[in-house]
Amino acid sequence: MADASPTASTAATGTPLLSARGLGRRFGGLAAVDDVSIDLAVGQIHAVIGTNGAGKSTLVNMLSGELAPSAGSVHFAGHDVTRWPQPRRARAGLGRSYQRTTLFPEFSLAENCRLAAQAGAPRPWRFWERASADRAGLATALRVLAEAGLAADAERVAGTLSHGGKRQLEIAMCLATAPQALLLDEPLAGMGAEETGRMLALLTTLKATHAILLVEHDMDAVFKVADRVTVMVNGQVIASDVPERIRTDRAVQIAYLGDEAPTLAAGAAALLPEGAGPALGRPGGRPR
Amino acid sequence: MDLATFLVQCLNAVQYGLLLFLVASGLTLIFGIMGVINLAHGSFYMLGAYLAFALSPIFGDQFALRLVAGVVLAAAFGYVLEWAFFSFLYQRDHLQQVLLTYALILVFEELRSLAVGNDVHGVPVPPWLSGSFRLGGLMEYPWYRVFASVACLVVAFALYAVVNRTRLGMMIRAGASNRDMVRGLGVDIRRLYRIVFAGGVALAALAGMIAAPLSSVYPGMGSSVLIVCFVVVVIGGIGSITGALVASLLVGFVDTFGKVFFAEWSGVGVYLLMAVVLVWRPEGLMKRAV
Amino acid sequence: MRPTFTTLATALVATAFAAPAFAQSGPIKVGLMLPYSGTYASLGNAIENGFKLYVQEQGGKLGGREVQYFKVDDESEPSKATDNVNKLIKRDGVDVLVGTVHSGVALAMAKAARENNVLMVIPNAGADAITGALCSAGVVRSSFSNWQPGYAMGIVAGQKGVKRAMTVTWNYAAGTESVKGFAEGLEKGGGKVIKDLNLPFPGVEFQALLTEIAAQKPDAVYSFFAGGGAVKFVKDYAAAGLNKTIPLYGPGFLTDGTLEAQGASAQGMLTTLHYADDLNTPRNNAFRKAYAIAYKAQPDVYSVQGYDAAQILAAGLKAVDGDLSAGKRDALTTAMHKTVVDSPRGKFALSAAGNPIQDMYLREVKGNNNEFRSIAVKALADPARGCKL
Amino acid sequence: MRSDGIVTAPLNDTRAEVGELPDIGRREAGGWAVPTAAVLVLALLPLVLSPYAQDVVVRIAIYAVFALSLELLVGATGLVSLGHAAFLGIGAYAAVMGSGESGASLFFLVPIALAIAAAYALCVGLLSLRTRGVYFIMVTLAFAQMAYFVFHDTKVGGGSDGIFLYVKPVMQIAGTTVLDLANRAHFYYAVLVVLAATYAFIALLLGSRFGHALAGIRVNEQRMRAAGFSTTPYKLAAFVIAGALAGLAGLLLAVKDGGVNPELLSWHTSGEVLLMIILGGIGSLRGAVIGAIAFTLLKEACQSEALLGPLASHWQLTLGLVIIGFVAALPRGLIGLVERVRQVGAPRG
Repeated sequence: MADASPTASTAATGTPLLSARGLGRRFGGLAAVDDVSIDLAVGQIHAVIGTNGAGKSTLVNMLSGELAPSAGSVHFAGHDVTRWPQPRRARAGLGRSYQRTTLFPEFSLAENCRLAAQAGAPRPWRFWERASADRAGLATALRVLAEAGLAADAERVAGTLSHGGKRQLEIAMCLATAPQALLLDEPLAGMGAEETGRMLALLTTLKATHAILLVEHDMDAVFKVADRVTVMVNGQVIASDVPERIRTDRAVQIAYLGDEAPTLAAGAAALLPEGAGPALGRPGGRPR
Repeated sequence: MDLATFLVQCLNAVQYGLLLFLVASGLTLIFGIMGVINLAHGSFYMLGAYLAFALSPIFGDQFALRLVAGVVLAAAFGYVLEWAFFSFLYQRDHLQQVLLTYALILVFEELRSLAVGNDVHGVPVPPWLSGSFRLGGLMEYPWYRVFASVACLVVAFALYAVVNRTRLGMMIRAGASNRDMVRGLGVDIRRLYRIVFAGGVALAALAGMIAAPLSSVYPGMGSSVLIVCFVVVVIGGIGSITGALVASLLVGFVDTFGKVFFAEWSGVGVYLLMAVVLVWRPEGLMKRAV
Repeated sequence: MRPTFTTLATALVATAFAAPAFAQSGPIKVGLMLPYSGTYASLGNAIENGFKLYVQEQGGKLGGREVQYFKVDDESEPSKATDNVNKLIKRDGVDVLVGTVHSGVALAMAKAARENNVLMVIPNAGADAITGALCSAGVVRSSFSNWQPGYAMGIVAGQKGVKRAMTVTWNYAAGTESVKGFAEGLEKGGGKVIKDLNLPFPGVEFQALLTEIAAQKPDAVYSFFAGGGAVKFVKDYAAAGLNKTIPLYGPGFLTDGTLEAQGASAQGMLTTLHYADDLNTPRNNAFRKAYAIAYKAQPDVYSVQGYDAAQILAAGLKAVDGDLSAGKRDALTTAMHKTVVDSPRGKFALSAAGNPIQDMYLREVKGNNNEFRSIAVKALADPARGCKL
Repeated sequence: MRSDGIVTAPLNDTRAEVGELPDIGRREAGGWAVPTAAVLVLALLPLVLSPYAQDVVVRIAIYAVFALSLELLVGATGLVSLGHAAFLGIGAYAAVMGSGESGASLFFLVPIALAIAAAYALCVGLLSLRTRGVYFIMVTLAFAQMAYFVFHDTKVGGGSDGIFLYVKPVMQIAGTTVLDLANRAHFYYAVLVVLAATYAFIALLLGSRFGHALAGIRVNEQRMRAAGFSTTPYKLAAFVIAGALAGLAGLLLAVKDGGVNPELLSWHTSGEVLLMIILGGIGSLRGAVIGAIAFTLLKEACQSEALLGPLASHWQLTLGLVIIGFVAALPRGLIGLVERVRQVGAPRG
């Protein structure tokens, strides 16, 4: 049970684009993530749920390369990327968004995305060229903004966006780097109903062309869009399966609600306040 | 050099290193816990030395009393300073901290010169420590230096005990590794800061008071110590007492033997040491992996 | 908004520093560039007092003209020296520069004085080069060259039969020059320096060096330190018990103005300098009396140097009746070089390079005084190496 | 780095058409007009200024170049260095030692000064950029101190008295001297040109992709890495460029003073240049220039007996208190003040 059986998913949708095997990470004595294996494939939204401190964000950080795993390996698009630093993985097509919004508030939306796109073709030495003359970059920026439904606000300064808008911009910036796989850390955190709707629609359109990992607290949303759900508790995978069977999985219900659980979806959603973030490894918060 | 000389030099190195440690430990704690870079820390060393000078006529031969009084005064001063000045720095970025504490140095130096002038003053060694003993065939070694080393060691151990055995120490360690966590624990962070800062000032001042009879007191004695302490903190790893101790001793040895073997280049030695450590362990020798 | 600020600022600069027109009549403008802040502040004041004392004795006039003072704090900061000296030369348009204590600053001043053809009298800074390689007719010194006290002490050590000596000093020019002088004097007496020890300025961690001295067991040690360093070194030396077996020599600065702090550890030390407080000559006694009355303080060697700086200047101005015009320039400088200064330290003449040819006194520390013992070297002239004058 | 927040540039208004997007590189309102005007004013000043006043302007201009180089590091990249004086000093020493007894051509000296300063910056950068925040500040300080001791203690650079520049450098083209820095006017305009060029160069740099990447790193390095930027090379490049420009300022300073002294590398110099840029206003090139002016004048004021009487001899006290008050009250510097005034004057949508 504790071992997620990837074969199930791979059978469903071709070979996995990203596959992690036996990932583990210890902080001092405490194991934040322990022997987790997970697969992402194009055409599939793979949701990871779990209580606070279950190690979800730590897992994302290890997949994106922000955190070196103490054990296990990560393969992406046929390469062993376990030792690759984050920027290299990103350039290879592994994009991520952060749970805590991390934008460049003083730049325009378009500039936020253009900058992200620039990573693909930096050409930093051409200091005589104004960045605003980076046509290719701007084109990409406007395209992804359109995809994220922000085309109208291209000129706006990011800092002035609504919370939901910022979350959308996060996704747009991810897309600007032309990723094959998206690691989304609670993209719905703190969103209103209608904003959530828009975001979910976006995700479902994206999944056709991207492999998506979705870490999320909002159970309704998860069960609406996910093709596969992995449940983590105390850094370990206790279940990984299609949503229907997760719904009814005893172990999961006990883990979440103790015994005599009604249906998880409503209960868990009620039990877990929206935007409640895991305590471990806050991404974006830089250590000092 | 022969063995005897070598041993004596080692003794010198340790003695210098321990004194450095006293100043640097306060600095590293303040860095580690409040994340404040304090250029004015050297001034606290100077404060201690001048306190020793000012208090010696009052307490006469009551050396121990003099030390205690000095430490208390310094701690009080630190407590007030934190409340009046440094508590406003935590929310500022490092750049502003640098400038504000840099300005503080200027102010302290001038206040010093207004208060006691720019002359050099000696500070008497307590009679019961004034003697010295023969060291091999070479030279005499003053008891006071022995006392200084022992005192530093005692303080070092006391500090170690406080940090590793007490509840305050637990909070300090937690604070050094993860500030948010301490807030999470529902600790009155402001009070913790105030105490730690006062402690840091007291440590530096104590070092100054212990050093005063050896070094006498003179203008600008603070800033020369300060930069070496930075090196110590960088080598040892911010927030780590053990690291500060190890680094201080290392610096002590490099400095001592540098003077003997490469007189002209001795000034550069400690910085080369730092460079090596940076290549090898950028986070410092004792930095916990967080 | 912004352009107005920028222009306003520049305009401010412009008006703030517009240079006054040079005047031949009217008062003589004397620029005092001395340390008024920081470690050397007390020296700066002593020098200024000495200088002004002499001018007052002349009824406030030099060469028949009133004296107007301009002051700049040189901060003992060589990297700012050029800017500071330009305030006096270009902003205030002074006729004469007087300064300073710090050798590095004095070197920059001398350079500026040469380039702008301004007279300069140096009341302390001992850098050999000023009256050596960089000497010039318009620049004279009323104090000493670092070489002089060192050399004199070397002679004394030689006479005392020192064969193997060691030297200790900071890694800076004044120290190394003084040490060179000592070595030269010692070799005259058949001794030699077996090892030069030094440490970064202004470090005061001497134990390693003391241990090295103890290990080498020389006949004597010559050290050059000032201020806090001097105090600490003398104390550490005594604390290490070395003073019992190995005499510690040095230039007067090792024990001048620091005895209170050095206390017992300095007792009996021998130093050489061109002045001793208790020099029992009518001239010195008169000077000390006048100084004490004028400033309610005891004069020291620095006051004397300031006092003599004024004397040298006076001699020059007298020769040309205070006429500073270019035509009289040579007459003025020659007079300054030719004058025999009746100084509290004893009469002295100036060398061609403009450095005092003066007696060097051997002094011994008794209590809180440097007591005169004997004349170490009579009429000692600096070799002025590299000077074309 | 906790540099987020301070360095927020004024938000550009959104008048630009699509495609001509708001450009954080051009962080100054009014674009090139103001700097150009300032340069013209400076170019005309010698007509009205006394020689001394000209020297003061030159001095300020050189410090402005120095401050601009640091602004690239602190303001644009968010790297707070407390050791920038080292590069100034090294550039100065390179110039003086390069010209030796007989003087040398600027065609030789300028590249030398730039190259040596840049080389040292590269070494220091490689090591110090392995650290961040408080560490970075201390490490840069320590390495500057190391350079200080090399020049102060050893024979390398003439020891504590420094070295004189005996013959000021010239620039000859086809045998004819086109630029002789011994000549006041020549030097004045040479410095002016360097200042203008440095300003233009950095402004261009900040407007380029490179500059935008630096801005991104300053605001949120984590995000930049996630987007696929290897940030260290960018920071290193900024560090080296800043060092080289500081070296250029050093060369000018050496020529102006006719010599160098180790105190040029002392950490107080590093502290003062930091003061300049924060006085003027971090995150703005103009701020750096204004800061250089303001700081020089402020210090003059603190030291003038006319203004403060006996307190003048304790000018460090006044200066220290003024700085504390200033940083506390105006964290965004004079530029920030100007902006505030403007926003009050004409509130923008």
